[in-house]
Order: sequence, then structure tokens, then C-alpha cells
Amino acid sequence: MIALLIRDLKLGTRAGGGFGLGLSFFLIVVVLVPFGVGPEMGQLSAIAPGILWVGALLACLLSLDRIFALDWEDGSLDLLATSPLPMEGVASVKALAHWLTTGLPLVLAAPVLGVLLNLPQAGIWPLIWSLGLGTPALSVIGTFGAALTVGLKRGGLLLSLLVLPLYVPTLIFGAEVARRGAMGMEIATPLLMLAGITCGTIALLPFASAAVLRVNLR
Amino acid sequence: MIALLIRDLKLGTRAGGGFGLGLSFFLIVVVLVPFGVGPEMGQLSAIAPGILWVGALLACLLSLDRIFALDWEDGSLDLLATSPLPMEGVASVKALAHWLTTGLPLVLAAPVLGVLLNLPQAGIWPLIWSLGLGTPALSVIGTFGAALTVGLKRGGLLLSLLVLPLYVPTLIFGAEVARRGAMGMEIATPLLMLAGITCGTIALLPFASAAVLRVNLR
Amino acid sequence: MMPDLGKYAQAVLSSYAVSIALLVVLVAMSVWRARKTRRELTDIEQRVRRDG
Amino acid sequence: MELIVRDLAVARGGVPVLEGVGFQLSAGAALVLRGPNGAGKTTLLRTLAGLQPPLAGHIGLDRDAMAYAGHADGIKATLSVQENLEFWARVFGTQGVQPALEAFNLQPLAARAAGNLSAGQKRRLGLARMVVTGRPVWVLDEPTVSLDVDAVAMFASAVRAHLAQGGMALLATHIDLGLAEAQVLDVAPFRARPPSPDDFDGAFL
Amino acid sequence: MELIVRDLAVARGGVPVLEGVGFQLSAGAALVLRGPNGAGKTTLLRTLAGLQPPLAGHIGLDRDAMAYAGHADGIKATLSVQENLEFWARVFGTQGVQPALEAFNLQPLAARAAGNLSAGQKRRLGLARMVVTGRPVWVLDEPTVSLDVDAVAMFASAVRAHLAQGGMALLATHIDLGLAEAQVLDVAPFRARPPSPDDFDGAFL
Amino acid sequence: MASIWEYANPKKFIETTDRLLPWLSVTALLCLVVGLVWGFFFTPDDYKQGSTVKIIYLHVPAALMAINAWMMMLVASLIWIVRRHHVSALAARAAAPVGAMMTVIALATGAIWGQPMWGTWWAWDPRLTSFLILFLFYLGYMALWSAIENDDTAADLTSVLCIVGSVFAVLSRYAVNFWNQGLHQGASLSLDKEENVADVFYHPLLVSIAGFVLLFVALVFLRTQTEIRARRMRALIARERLQ
Ligand code: HEM
Ligand SMILES: Nc1ncnc2c1ncn2[C@@H]1O[C@H](COP(=O)(O)OP(=O)(O)OP(=O)(O)O)[C@@H](O)[C@H]1O
Ligand SMILES: Nc1ncnc2c1ncn2[C@@H]1O[C@H](COP(=O)(O)OP(=O)(O)OP(=O)(O)O)[C@@H](O)[C@H]1O
Ligand SMILES: [Mg+2]
Ligand SMILES: [Mg+2]
Repeated sequence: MIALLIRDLKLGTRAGGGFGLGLSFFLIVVVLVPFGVGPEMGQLSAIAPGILWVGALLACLLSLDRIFALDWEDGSLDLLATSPLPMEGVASVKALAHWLTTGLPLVLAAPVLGVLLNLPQAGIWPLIWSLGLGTPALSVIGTFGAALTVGLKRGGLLLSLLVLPLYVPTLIFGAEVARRGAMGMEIATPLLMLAGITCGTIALLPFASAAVLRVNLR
Repeated sequence: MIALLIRDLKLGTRAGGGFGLGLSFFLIVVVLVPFGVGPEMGQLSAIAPGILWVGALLACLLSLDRIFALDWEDGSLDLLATSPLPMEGVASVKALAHWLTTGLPLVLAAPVLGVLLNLPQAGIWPLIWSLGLGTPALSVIGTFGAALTVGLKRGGLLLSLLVLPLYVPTLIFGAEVARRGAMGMEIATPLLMLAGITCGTIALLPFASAAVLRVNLR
Repeated sequence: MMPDLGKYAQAVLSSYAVSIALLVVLVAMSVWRARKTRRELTDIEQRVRRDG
Repeated sequence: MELIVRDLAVARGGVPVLEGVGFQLSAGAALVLRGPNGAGKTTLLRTLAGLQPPLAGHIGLDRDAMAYAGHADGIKATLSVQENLEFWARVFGTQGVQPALEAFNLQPLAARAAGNLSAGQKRRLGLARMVVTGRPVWVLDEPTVSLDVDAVAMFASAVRAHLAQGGMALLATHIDLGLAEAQVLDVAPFRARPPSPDDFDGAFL
Repeated sequence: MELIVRDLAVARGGVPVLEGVGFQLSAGAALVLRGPNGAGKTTLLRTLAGLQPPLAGHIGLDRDAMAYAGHADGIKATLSVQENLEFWARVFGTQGVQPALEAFNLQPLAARAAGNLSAGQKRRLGLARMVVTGRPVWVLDEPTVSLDVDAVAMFASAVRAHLAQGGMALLATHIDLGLAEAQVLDVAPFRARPPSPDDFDGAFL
Repeated sequence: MASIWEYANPKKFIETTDRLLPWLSVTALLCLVVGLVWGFFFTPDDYKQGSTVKIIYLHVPAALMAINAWMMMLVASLIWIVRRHHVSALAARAAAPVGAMMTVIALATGAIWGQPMWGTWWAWDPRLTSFLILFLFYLGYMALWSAIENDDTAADLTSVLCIVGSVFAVLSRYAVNFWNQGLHQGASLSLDKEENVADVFYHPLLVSIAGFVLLFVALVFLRTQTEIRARRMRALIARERLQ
């Protein structure tokens, strides 16, 4: 399992591995939004937490199809399925690797990009907390979606369509934490809900992902 | 050329052709934003034109890699290159087909989705105008990006990164038209600029796309 | 005969029109596809029986 | 009409693969390219078909006279066999796909979606496309891959019919096609010599 | 240890491909599967390796005893040869990739990025993985594709060494491997008969 | 009485539903016409909502069926996963477009109703929002079915998606509730007589709901037949290839 994690991280960070692409996409979305909605600082600062969350979510989303597709194409997935690793373990490790290469950088970059959108000072820590707690759920749910569409040609857009509705609860609670934080309100309740969702998905979804992967390998 | 257009439209609308996926993605982005920024109608209505434009742009963006990738994978692109069709023609037709299967539906769906974001009544026609004029430019620019990255494995995210900066001028003027329209202001100037960009890209970019395609086929 | 719908006539009528149109489309599509597949299946079954 | 190739050098991925290739082919004749894996047959054919520029040398015929068929067939899975062929007929401005269907015994499959064909049937569809192009010079890269014996014979007779009408054919293949009349060119002797490492220019070698 | 397969039926894409397959393989023996293209060799091997469930029948050995190598090698282009092998060694919980490197003469290439290998070298790397798994039953699908003569001999001796240690090997191949001692099973006779079209149930046939 | 699973045999299913379908469609049509005509022509205006109350005869049945269709798909998916009866997987597939269309009708009539009542076409009310999410689930479900070639694989994957999606749909419902307290009516069809709408509105509504239910059942039967035939067609074509 650790071997798989290390390999995935190595592959992610070597040339063409896609590390940083999610981050750049995040950056670009955050930069595009002011072009779209206009440059007034007051308005931007009001929507900043929401936009940051939506941007992070989209960046996450677009890197999902790499989770299994490359291993599927070169046959590694078949070999992993016949290896001693349980499929559930493979799915979990893949999700973890995805989070480490995509989610974690997003969490770290978010405060910096928050400045671009004039995010209030008070909102920075809640933003980091909410993203830090929420992005693991995004990775795990996304791994499930990637497992569903592995083997489909150009499944990318379909993957987005399948995964996005699943992202809704995470997004709502996460953005709520960030928004309340930015307004200086109390954030314990949504944060707790967010933590609950993350724990629940981490505990249960890998089983669904593994089942789906097995079906897809047949 | 017409044969190619008809074939691409047929392929796009048959099963698995991806027609409608761009539309669904647009829908999803528009739905996600309120979850992020909160449900107050006043605020939503203020950012509605911008969000609609960014959403349309992202939906366009994500369907770009289908433009050439499928033809590349099954060898059709090689065969088209050795056919009597000029490469410039192929690039233009591909862009047109992309617009018809992605851009046009977005234009038609935008007013409906505007309702979700509480877009002011006055803003509907300017929105349609700006998208109708702007999305062809998005398709043509995107075709250029797709031509650049054809043949790269999982070039999707890279493609997004390359194309997004190129989309910025279109986005600025397009969103400006929609925003001014929603506020009941005069829209002639940005609309003219938008039209200029569209005409310019349509007239010139297919040559660049064709050149890049030829290089990629070598 | 037509009931007086008052100032909301447009809303009521359009919602009836939209819904009934959508239902008709759904039913028509279903029936059309049912007919089509039934026909195609008969063709193929005949061909398969003939060719063994 | 005649295809004269003189002193052709071709490169793949920036590395010269073949050099000094020359041959001459007149109307009604076929040329079979042979050579081990990786020798450069595909590269040579792609260059002749105009998909990539030659490093050096001269190809004495317009690329508009050539029709190319590579490793991949360019078949659209969701279109039917007939629709696939008709598309290419329209692109090449010819009429009627019946002869092509007949030449490769595809009529029984004409209405089938091309994605549901077996590998060999797909290949036959890919070859039928050549008939539809109406071009005089066929450039074929391993045309008989995944064909069974009958289909190879079908292919050979299609090529013969094409030659009889004054066409030409260039084929790269590893197997025996039963085209006894064809000339054979082994590309192995034309393998490019690695340039001297002192020659620090152009390709930085 | 013994591999007993009885009355196995396998399907691909929902269509039964082979049925009634049975054989018996004891420690130290090898079985070569033969049959025309599309006969179902790949499907049979995938079923044995546990990648897909059989339609019917019995496989008398745990899938944990098997190591599978398919058409694709699962090689990561950006990792070096050594890193690729070490990864699989850790996954299978074995130590030391040196014997595997030696068996396929890969030491000179150990530090090379796997993406820069030629097709034959890649295949050798894929086969070296089998040595690394340490599993008793090798299930190999066309292992010698794109190998040259020397490499085929290398492969045959690796298989022999494995058998000598009490292992087993199941291979599907079209060529002669020089493994004279291996049993041969032609899968063509086991081809599944198409079910009667009147049987309107289960898979709708 | 034979086991209910007998109807999981495709041939038996087609025979049975062929016998039922004419009756079903006629009663469905009858109920719909009676319910809607009664509702449209012979009910008084509400003192608060005026004539817009007539929209309820479309809006509520459609909303109910939108949810129930998903429920039915969930049950069918579970049956497929546990007992692997092909017909149930195909029935789930057949129900999805019907459910999606019901969702669209509920959304459309709701939006049209909202314009005079709330002064806006759309508000991010929890009930409305969760309906929109339900619609997205329908879209994804149908897209996944049509993207996969192998029928059994598609059935397995969509079933898992349906189950996981149901869990997340419920989660979303709570999240949305937390996120925004809404404008929308509470449940008025509850068994508690006090809370119910007045009888004048109630009776035609029941007839209309019955019409929608019957229509749904009839459509699902018909479409399941179609899916069975299409499936058999693909099997026969595959069989031809086998020879
Ligand atoms: C797009 C907007 C709307 C959507 C998606 C929507 C959705 C729903 C749903 C899901 C139900 C629940 C059915 C049930 O569980 O019984 C419902 C019931 C109902 N809706 Fe709406 N609705 C919308 C707008 C409106 C508007 C604008 C009104 C009127 C002002 C309205 C009035 C009602 C009433 C009276 C019921 C019946 C309540 C009940 O019996 O439970 N709806 N709607
Ligand atoms: N995409 C590529 N990038 C770089 N080098 C390549 C590429 N494709 C092939 N080569 C190299 O170019 C050389 C010539 O390849 P080519 O495909 O022309 O050989 P071939 O004679 O057609 O072989 P085969 O009989 O296997 O088809 C080979 O040595 C190969 O390693
Ligand atoms: N993905 C697939 N979906 C549906 N049918 C398939 C699929 N792959 C293969 N088949 C069919 O299943 C049958 C068995 O294929 P299989 O790959 O097992 O053959 P094989 O004996 O390995 O052939 P080869 O010698 O070409 O490798 C073939 O008739 C083929 O048409
Ligand atoms: Mg070649
Ligand atoms: Mg095989």
C-alpha cells in the first residue's frame, strides 16, 4: 500500500504528472471571476469564500480522470487487481495520493488567492479549515466517480456530471464555514457537519469504489 | 467540407457523442455557485451575468479536447490530412461543429439558467447577444488549443491552461456586455469589440490551427 | 365555459400547456421507440431463424 | 504517370531513420517495402504521403495523387459501414460506394454500425476506403494486419484491379501477399548512419 | 500443488466464448494455449487469473497463487526500470530485483527511464515482473510479442527455471517457444455454441 | 400463486405487461382527464392564491412521481444487485427518463407558479434546490447508462450509482435545509386532517395523482418492454458475430 502511495506521488510529481495543473486551474478560475463579475472590491469580497470553494472544487474535479485512467490504459490496474493488495486499499490509496497532489496544494494556495479576491482577514483561517477538512471528501468522492468511468473513452465530462451532484453537500457545508468565518460568525455547526461527511465518505465510499472497479475490470 | 460538418454533427449527437454534456456542465456550474456564495437573490442577481459567462466558458473549455482527440486516436486525422480538404478548412469546420454542438446550446440555455441566478429581465437579451457573438470566438480559439495539444496523452488539463489566457479578452468584453445590459446601460461599445474579436479570430486563427495540426501530424 | 382565471390566467394556462406538452412528448417518444424496437427485433429474429 | 523518388532521407522523432532511398514506379506497378521492425517503413510511407516533410531528396509526384492508409483505419464506431464509406466518398468527391463494398464483400455488413465489426472486418472497411478515394497511388502500411486468408486474397485482387486500371500501389508488409508481379524494396540497406558527433550543428549532433 | 480446471465456461462482453474447458496441471508443468484469433485465449486467462468471474465451472486453485501478465505491461514511462520492478516487488512483498534483472538481461538498462525503452525491451521488463512476484503460477498472455529471437530464448529459460522450482506456467501464444516439454491445449474445440435464439431468458438469447 | 420472481423472466414480463398495458393506459388517461378537467374547470379559486391554485393538480403529482420514480429505481437497483434479475435493471433504466421528465414538469410548473406568488421564477428554497439536485442525479444516471456498451457492466455501475446517489441526495436535502430556510409550502397531504388543503381542492388532486401514478406505471412497463427488446436485439447481433 505504501509502495503504491509512493509510486503515485512520484509519478504525480515527475514530468507530465499533472502536479500543479490543478493548482494552475484554481488560479485561473479565481483570476477569471473578477473579469466576469467586475472589479468592485466590496462585491468580490462578499463572494470570495464561495468562489474560492467553487474554484477548488472545479480544480479537484478536473484532475479526477487521472486517478485511474493512466493505470487503466497501460494495464497496471489489471496487475494491481491480481496483486495481493485489496481493491479497497487501492481505491483508498489512490484517493489519498490524489488529495496529496491536488487537494493539499489547493488548501495551501487558497489564502494567497483569497487576497486576490479581497477575502476579509477574519475569513482566512476558516477558509483553510474548511478546505482542509473538505477536500479529502472531494478526493474520495471523486475517486468513486473515476472508478465508475474508468475505461470509458473521453469519460472526463461524464465524470464531472456524475460527481458534481455528489459534491453538493460537501460544498454547501464547506462554503458555509468559509462564508460564516469571513463574516465573523460562529462556524462550529457546519464545520462539524463537514467533518462528519468527510469521515463518512472516507469510511464507506472506498468499498463502493472497489466494487465498481472490479466490475469495470471484468 | 459539408460532408465533414455533417459527419461531425452526426457523431456529436449519436450515443456517447458528448452532445449535451457541455450543457449539463454549464447547468451544474450555475447550480454550484449559489451553494458557494449563498442564496441571497440580490447578490446572486448582481453576479449573474459574470457567472453565466464564466460557466459557459468553462463548459466550452472542457469539451475542447473532443475536437481533435477522437479523430487523432482512430487515425481519421491522418486520413483527412491526406484528403483533398485543406487543413484550414478542416480546422474551421471542426470549430463550427464544436460551436453548433456546444456553443449554440449554451446560448439557448443561458436565459433559462439566468432565471436560477435571478438575472434581471433587462439583462436577458444582452446576455444572449453577448454569448451568441462570443461563443464562436471561444470555439475557434479552443480549436487552436486543441490542435496544439492533439496527440498528448491526457492533454485535457494542459489544454485548459493554454486556452484560458487566450479566452480572457473575449470573456472581458462578453461579460461586460452582459453586465451592462443587466444594469440597463448602453452596450454598443463592448459589443462592437466582442464582434471584432470574433471576426478576427474566425478570419485568422484557422490558419494557425492548420499549421499546428500539420506539425503535430508529422 | 372557460373559468375566469383572473390576473393569473397566463400562469395557469402556460403551466397547463407546458406540462401537457411535456407529457405528450414523453408518451410519444416512448411509443415511437417501442414500435421501432419491436419492428427491428422482429426483423432480426427472422433473420437469425433463417440463417440458423 | 510515374512516381520517381530520388535520394530521399526521412526522420522520425527528430532522428534520421532512412537516407538515400530511391526507386521508380510506373503506372500499373506495385512496390512492396520490406525490412525489420523499426527499420523505418512507416516513416517512409508517411513521408511519401505528404504527412511529414522529407529531410532531403525529391518525390516526383504530387501528394494529391496519393491515398494513404495507416495502422489505424479512421473508422467511426457509431456510423454504419455505408455511412463511413460515403463520408470518405464525399470528401474525395467521388460517387458510389457499391464497388468498394463489393470488392471487400462488405454488402452484408453495410448497415451494421462499424463499432460492432470484428477486427478483420474493420480492416476490410479501412481498405475499401482506398477504392472510394479514386486516387491513382495507393500508399498502404501493413494492410493485411488481422486479415484472414480469404480476406488477404480479396485484398490482392483489389490491388490487381487497381493496377490494371493504371494505378500504382506502395505497400509495407511483413507477410507474403501473393502479388508475385510486385517489385520488392528492402529498406534495411538505407538505414541512416548516425552523423558524426563532431558535427555540432542543425540537429545538435 | 495442482491446478485443476473443470468444465469452465467464460464470457466476454456478455457473450459466451468458451465452454467445457478442463485441464489439469501439476507442479513443474507448463500448459500452452493455442487457437485462432478471437478464439478466447485472453478471456480464459483473465478468468483464471481472477479478473473476471467464470460463467460456470470450477477453478481448483486460489487466485492468490497466480501472477498475471496481459497484453499491456503496466510500465510507468517516467520511472526507471529498477523503480518499476521495485514497486512490484514491494506490492507482492518480495525482496531483491537483481535476479529478475539478470534473467532478462536488463542490468545495463536498470537506470534508464522505462519510457525510453524499445518495444522489445519494455516487454522484457514486463516479463521480469513475473519473476519478482514470487508466485507459483504464471499466467502469461502472448508473452513473446515483439521479442526478438534471443529474448525469446531468455524467456524460455526463465520459464524453465521457474518450473524447476516447482512453479507452473500457463501461456497463450501463436509462436513456438521452444518449450518442448509443455503440454498444449487447443481452445478451438471448446468454442461456445451459440445458444438457441428461442431461449429468451438470462442473457436474452 | 407463483413466486413474484417469475415475472423477472423477460418473456413472461412482456406477456403479462402486454395484457395489462391497454387497461393501464386507459385508466391512466381517464384519471388524468377527470382529475385535470375537474381541477381546472370545477374548483373555486383559493382566497389567497387566486386561480393559480389550479396549478397544484400538475405540480404536486409531478413532484410526487419525480421522487417516487427515483425510489422505484433504487429498489430495482437493489433487486438487480442482490438477485441479478435483468428485468429489474432494465426497469430502472426505463424509469429514469420518465422520472426526469416528471422532475422537469414539477420544476417548470413550480417556476411558473412562483412568478405570481413569490414574485420570482426561482428561489434557492430547500425544496426547490433539492429538486434541482435530483434532476442532476437523473441526468448523470441516464448519461452513465448510455455511455457504457456492455449491458451487465452498465447495470452494475448504474445500480451502485443509484444507491450512492440516494445517500447523497438525502444528505443534500439536509445540507440544503441547513443552508437556507425557504418559502415553500409544507406538506399538505399529511394524514392529519387539520393541515390538509380544503376538500374542494383535495379530491380532484387525488384523482390527478392517481392518473400520474398510473401513467408512470404504464410508461415504465412500455419502456421496460422496449429495453428488453433492445437488449435482446443486441444479444442476437452479438450471437451472429459469434458464428
Ligand atoms: C421551481 C419551483 C418549485 C419546485 C421544484 C417545487 C417542488 C415541490 C415539491 C418537491 C413538492 C413536494 C410534493 C410532496 O412531497 O408532496 C411540492 C409541493 C407543493 N408545492 Fe411546490 N415547488 C416549486 C414551486 C412552488 C410554488 C411557487 C408554489 C406556490 C406558491 C408551490 C406550491 C406547492 C404546493 C401547494 C405543494 C403541495 C404541498 C404538499 O401537498 O406537500 N410550489 N413542490
Ligand atoms: N513517435 C516516435 N517518436 C520517436 N521515435 C519513434 C517514434 N515512432 C517510431 N520511432 C522510431 O523510429 C524508427 C522507425 O520507426 P517506423 O515506425 O518507421 O518503423 P517500421 O519499419 O514501420 O517498423 P514496424 O515494422 O514495426 O512497423 C524506430 O526505430 C522507432 O524506434
Ligand atoms: N471488449 C470486448 N467486448 C466484447 N467482445 C470482445 C471484447 N474483446 C474481445 N471480444 C470478443 O471476444 C472473443 C474472444 O476474444 P479474446 O481476446 O479472448 O481472443 P483471443 O483468443 O485472445 O484472441 P487473440 O489471439 O487475437 O488475442 C472475440 O471473438 C472477440 O471478438
Ligand atoms: Mg510500421
Ligand atoms: Mg488475446
